[in-house]
Amino acid sequence: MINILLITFAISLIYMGIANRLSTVINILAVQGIILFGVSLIELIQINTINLIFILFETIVFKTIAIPIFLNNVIKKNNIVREAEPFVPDFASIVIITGILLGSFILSNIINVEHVRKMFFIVAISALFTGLFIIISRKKVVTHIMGYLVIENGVFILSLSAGSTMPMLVNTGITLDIFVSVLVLGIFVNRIGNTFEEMNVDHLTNLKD
Amino acid sequence: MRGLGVILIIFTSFFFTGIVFRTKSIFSGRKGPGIFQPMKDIWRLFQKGNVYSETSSFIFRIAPNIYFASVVIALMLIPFGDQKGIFSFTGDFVFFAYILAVGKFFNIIGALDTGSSFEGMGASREALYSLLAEPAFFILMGSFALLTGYTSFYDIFSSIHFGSSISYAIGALASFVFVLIAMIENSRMPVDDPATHLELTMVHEVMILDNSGFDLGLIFYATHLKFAMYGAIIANLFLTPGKEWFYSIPIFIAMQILFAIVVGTFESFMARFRMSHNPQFIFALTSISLLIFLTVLLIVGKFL
Amino acid sequence: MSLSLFILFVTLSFVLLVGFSKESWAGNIALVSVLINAGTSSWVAFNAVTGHPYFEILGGGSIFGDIPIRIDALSGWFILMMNFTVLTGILYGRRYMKHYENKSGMIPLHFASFIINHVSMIGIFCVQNSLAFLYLWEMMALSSFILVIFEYKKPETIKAGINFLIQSHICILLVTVGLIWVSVRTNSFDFNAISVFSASVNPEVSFFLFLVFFLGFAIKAGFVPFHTWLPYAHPVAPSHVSGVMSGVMIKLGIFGILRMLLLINQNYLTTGYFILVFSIISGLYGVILAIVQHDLKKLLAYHSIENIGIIGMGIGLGAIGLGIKNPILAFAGFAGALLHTLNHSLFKSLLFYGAGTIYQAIHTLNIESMGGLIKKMPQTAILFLVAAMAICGLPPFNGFISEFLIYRGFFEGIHLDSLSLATVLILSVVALVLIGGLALLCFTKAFGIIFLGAARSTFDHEVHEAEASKLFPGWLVVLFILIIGLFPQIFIQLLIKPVSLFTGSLSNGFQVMLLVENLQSVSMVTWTFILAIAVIAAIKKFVVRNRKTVTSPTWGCGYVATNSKMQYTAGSYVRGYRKLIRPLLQLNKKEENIEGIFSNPIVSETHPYDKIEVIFIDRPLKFLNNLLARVRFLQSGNVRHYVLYGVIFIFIVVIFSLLNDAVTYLTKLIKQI
Amino acid sequence: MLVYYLIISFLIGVGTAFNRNQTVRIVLLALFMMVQTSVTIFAYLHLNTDDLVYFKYDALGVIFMCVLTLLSFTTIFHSHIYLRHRRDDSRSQSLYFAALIMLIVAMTCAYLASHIGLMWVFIELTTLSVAALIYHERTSLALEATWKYVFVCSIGITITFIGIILLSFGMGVTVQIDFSFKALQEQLLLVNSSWLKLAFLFIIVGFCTKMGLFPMHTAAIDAHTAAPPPISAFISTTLMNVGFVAIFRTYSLFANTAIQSWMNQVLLWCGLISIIVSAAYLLTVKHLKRMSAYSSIEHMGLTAIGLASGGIGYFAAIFHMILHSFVKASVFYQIDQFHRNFGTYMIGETGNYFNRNRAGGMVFLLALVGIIAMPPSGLFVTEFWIFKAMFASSHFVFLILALLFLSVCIYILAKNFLYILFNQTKNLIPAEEKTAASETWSQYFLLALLFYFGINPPVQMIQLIEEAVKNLP
Repeated sequence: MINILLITFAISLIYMGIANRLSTVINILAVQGIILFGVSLIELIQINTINLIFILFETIVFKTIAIPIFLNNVIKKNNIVREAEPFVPDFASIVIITGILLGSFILSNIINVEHVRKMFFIVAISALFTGLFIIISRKKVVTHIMGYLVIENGVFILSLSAGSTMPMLVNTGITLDIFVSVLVLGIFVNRIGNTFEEMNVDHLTNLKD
Repeated sequence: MRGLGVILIIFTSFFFTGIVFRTKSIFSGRKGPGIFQPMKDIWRLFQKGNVYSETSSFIFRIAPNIYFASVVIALMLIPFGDQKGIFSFTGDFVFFAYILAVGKFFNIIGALDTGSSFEGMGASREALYSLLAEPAFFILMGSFALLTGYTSFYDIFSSIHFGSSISYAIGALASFVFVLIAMIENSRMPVDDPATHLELTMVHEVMILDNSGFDLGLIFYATHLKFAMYGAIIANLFLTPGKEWFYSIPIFIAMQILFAIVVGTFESFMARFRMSHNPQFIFALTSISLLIFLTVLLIVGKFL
Repeated sequence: MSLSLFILFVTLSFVLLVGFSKESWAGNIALVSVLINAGTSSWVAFNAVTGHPYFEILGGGSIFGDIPIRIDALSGWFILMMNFTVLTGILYGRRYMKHYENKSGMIPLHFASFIINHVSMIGIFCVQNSLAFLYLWEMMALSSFILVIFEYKKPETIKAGINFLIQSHICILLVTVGLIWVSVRTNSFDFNAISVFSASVNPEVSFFLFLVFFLGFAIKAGFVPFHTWLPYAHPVAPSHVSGVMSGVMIKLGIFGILRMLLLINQNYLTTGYFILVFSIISGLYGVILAIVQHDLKKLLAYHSIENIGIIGMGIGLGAIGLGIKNPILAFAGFAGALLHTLNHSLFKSLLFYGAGTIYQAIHTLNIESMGGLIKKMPQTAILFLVAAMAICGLPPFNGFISEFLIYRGFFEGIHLDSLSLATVLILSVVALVLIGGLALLCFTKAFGIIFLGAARSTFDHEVHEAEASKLFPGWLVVLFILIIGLFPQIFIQLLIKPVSLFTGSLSNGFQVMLLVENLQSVSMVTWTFILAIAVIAAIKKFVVRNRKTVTSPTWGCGYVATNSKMQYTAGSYVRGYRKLIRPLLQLNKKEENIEGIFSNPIVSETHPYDKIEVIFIDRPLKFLNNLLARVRFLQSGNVRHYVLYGVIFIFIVVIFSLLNDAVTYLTKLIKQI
Repeated sequence: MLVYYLIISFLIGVGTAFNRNQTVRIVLLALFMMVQTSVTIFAYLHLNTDDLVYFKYDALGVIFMCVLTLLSFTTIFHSHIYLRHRRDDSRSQSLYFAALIMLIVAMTCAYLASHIGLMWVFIELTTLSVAALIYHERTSLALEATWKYVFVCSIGITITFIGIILLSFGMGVTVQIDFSFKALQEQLLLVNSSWLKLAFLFIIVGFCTKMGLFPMHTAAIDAHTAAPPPISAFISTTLMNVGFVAIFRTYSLFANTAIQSWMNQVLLWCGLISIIVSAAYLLTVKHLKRMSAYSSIEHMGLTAIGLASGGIGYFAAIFHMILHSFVKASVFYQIDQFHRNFGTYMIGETGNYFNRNRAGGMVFLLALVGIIAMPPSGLFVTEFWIFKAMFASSHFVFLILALLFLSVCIYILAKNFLYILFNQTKNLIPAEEKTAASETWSQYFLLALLFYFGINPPVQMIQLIEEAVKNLP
């Protein structure tokens, strides 16, 4: 069951690579949130309700509902053009993401650690690098946030695969941090929208030597 | 008896230059002046009053005195055979060179003091040539020090004894170098032609264009003394020690006269170099004296 | 109250006092402070020189630990020398600075750093704790940097100042490396640890250690090729500062070298040869470049390099003497070096004071535009003449004595040991002679063109002699120059203790007496010389007493309309020489050709530039700059790249460590096979 | 104690955020500083005691806490001057100070956190809170800088988190792992070294964003450029200290494992490249704040090298950070006045500052001495120790290269500062209002501390530092 979920997650990553509409990307993020909820639910079924509530909070409320809505608002507010405007053509990005999947597969085979479930590891790593790839290959500022979120999802899965979790308090702190940082970033996207008429990272290269 | 050398040098200086002129004139088929003519000129100059340039300062007035004094002190250091000079101490030839340098220094700044467009020229040449000539003298003394193991005029000359043939070669070379040094120091042929009348080609003469009367006399006489002094040094090379003084005096005078004649011959058969050639020529002396040094090394057997 | 604490206290209070005082007062306050510090330290130093070394331990707290303060004869000698020059410096400087009052606002800072500079120099001579030593050294560098940039209104001043700062920093770095080396191996900061360490290792290592120190101190001392900061720093500094810098500060380098020579026991013969060769190059190169300089202070700066060379020759000779266990060589060498250190500090500071006086009289340092100053400022001229003759090493002045000692050593050594020694020594003799001759050429030029003849340019203001209080320090120096020149035997006896620190192992009582007698006779001849001059002058006066002396224009060889433009210039004076050494120089010429029969006025300039500077400073810097330019892609301003760097870094490190493991594994495998 | 501190300061922060009255604001700030000071003193008195489960008043934390408290006073003081001259409206002032208080609290907690996860949380919090401050001037440049800083720091902190997870991989137990430093120290001993290496690498690279070390130093530079000068002072002193504390804790965590020498290599390279990069950019930099930022990078590199060299290097590294905080803070405070005097940060368009503002000029002169580590600057001593440590650990090549490039840095710094102070070539318009000399007292105080600590540091500090480094090899 878990594996199916994780594979869907991986597919969502590929889909994200070719999704050339911001709204689709956001939707994919929401979907990933749901998937993560499922995964963590199965993982941590044995433990108490507080933990459950926390997971629910972390995945569904934040990742699936709050953040997508917020990002949609941001996009509407700055009436950003809907295209994702990648530097690289879709085909190339597909190839690259597949390459990332393959690479992480091989990597996990090289490193094989007994008590770390391979599937988790592969998906997590590929999520990390896909997120990085999205950050690097997309023009828009908003897409950077999305890439960041993908990375965060990857980290989430990675921590699941490690099995060991932080104490509840710390976990809450971490989640809050991530959420707040996304908010802050969003706010700054708004600012950027107000300052520069076109939401393009190439405007943000004045500070250099 | 220490003063004997000085007295003799002064004595020879009276006719030394005269002999040179005489030789020249004879070679050029003239009768020429008497050998005391130069001294007569100097005496005439002593009778005269001085003319000073209005640009010049007290430097110009004291320069000749110091020049002359330096030469006097220098010849006090020259030994005579196995007689010490009036002053004799270890490393006195260093003092010898430096005291002459003092004289030169004042000679030069005296020339510059007149602000003349020509005397500076002479001054610059004088400075350059003497600086180029110095090393030769020191290397020579160095090689003597190496040969004899002593470092003062007296000890060196009293302990040079020519044994092997090669040491004679040294003597010959050394005296040759000394002759040339003397020529340069007194700015004679082939470096400078005292008989020239074109300021642009003068070295020593052009420096004293503005000196007159007593000063000029001093300078001239200092030149003669210097000449005689170098003659004395050369003579010392051949005054074999241990001889009584009444043997060595004739040898000395003979050497001096010989030296003077040699100089005269040089001058009459040699043309003055072009100014631009002088430096090479003078520096050649240094290399010759280095050659001497090497030979000495050979003798004392350090080439092992 | 211990000496060091007292001096520190005095310094602190006076620095504060100067900092908050009126500009017109700063100079005098500084003078008082220098007097107190110099007085106390000189007292101790003099005892040390006469054989009663001073020792105290200053608690340096948690950072420095115990700071041993040892004033042995060597330190004593240097302290005495330094105090005198600093004293004359401040005496001169407080007058010199009057011209700048209420113009720059720098004066209190200037004098404060003068005091600090003085004290840190005292400290450097006697503190024997590595960290404290470095600390003081940097204080000295820093304060002298402040002193140098006094006339900050000129851009070249700042440029030279920075140059000076960096080069002295490089110097300190080398010394630091050396001291760290020792303190790591012995883990002690005391200087004695150095000798302990060098005793424990084999001679090659200790020679290398000495080399590190030598290079460090050589930068400060201005040995070629580390001299390049000197010709910039000296000209731009106020004259009393350049006097102190050139007279004393570069001697810190000499002191360092001597100290290390004392501490590090090694194969002295090799060291001697090494230093000797180094010094010969410095001496010759310095004077060779000095002659073509037409900026007076720059000329003097290059002469400092030359004199450092002479001092170095002395040290080298001494080291060789130690190497072949010949007391008289060693004694002559070290005595010559130490005495010349003192002499140079005397006449060089005097020359710089003269330069300063001239500068303030005519507001230029370009020799070509001077001339005939002897009539306007006779006293300055005499002072300058004395110093010039002294620096040429001419009797009856002090320069001759030290050079004579070194000559003595050389000639003594020629017939002693091996072929190599004889050859090296004769070559050094030639070098020393050439240096003397070149110096003569240079200073006849300097004195002749500056002071003699007719004025080469007209100044819009009245040129007049400096006030007495400004000339007084000069005369003070002249007094010492003459004393050393005329009574050398006294000073040689003062030198016995310091020198015997080096030659202590070899018994040298007898040789010392020998040298003393020798110098006695030298002084006798010198006296005779003076007497002779007097006599001749008297005779002349007597002879020409009732003849009329005419004054007329200079004989122009028939040309009557001579003017001051037709005089020989500095450039033309050294032209013949310049043609000879063309290959050694780098002359940046700017020449225009004359067109037409009646051509319009044309300008031709010739700027001598230092060839060694091109090779050792400019080119490497260029290379470094290009190298660094390669790195400047990082700050691209594009946030995507910023993220990437981290990832790439991780990858590279992982790959490298994997490769490393692989290599080690393979090597193991190969070992098994 | 800490819980009260958090609550009170939270309340004060909220108060400042919503209060619009100047006097009330000042009272609140005074109140906060009292709390901050008292908690600092409390921390020093209760050394090595736990608090609030995940916090511990250990020596390292306390040292930097003291520095932070000290600099908070000056920073708040200079922020007031800064805002007064900007004539900002009351609202933005309130936001500014609220964010400042939040930042100070976050940093304090980051110093004291004894749990790696919690430290992570608070470090991220510092990033978020400083963002508001960097963006205070509301210019497009400020916007860009803030965006970069927040984004890069978030990514970096994520990388760190990955590192932590990798650590737990290595431990291989699927049960709950105690991530507090103390517990980790024992657990790490049974982790295989390749995992350790990987984990260390990720964690360090993440924290480099805060400390401003290569490879993640880039965003910090931009942040310095755009932030208000007092905040730049904070960024390059206390905030970098946060990064240093994190790295130091990580280092001492791994120090006893098998990978120590490898770790040293990595840190050495980070440090050396940081120095080289800063030298390279100093050569071309025109912007005064950027220049100071690069010099901070250079000092961070030196500290990293000191840390990696071990021995006395540990001690020297901490000492260096402290002293560097003093001098750099005073420089940035002075830069504020400088900017008011000239209306620009561009070095090329200024000059003759020594005469335009004597007090400030002297600050720059002394600060120059301080930064280039010449006596009486205390940095001279620490650098000496660092070099000694390098020599002792026989990293000769690193030593030579470091010395070389440090000299380059010194040259440039001296050149630019002297240009600012003395250059006469520009004919500049005189400053509209004279800056009061009283504004420079705090800077002189900091410089005096720098110089005094170079000669005779207080015993307590020495003890604290020794305490902090005592269980390192």
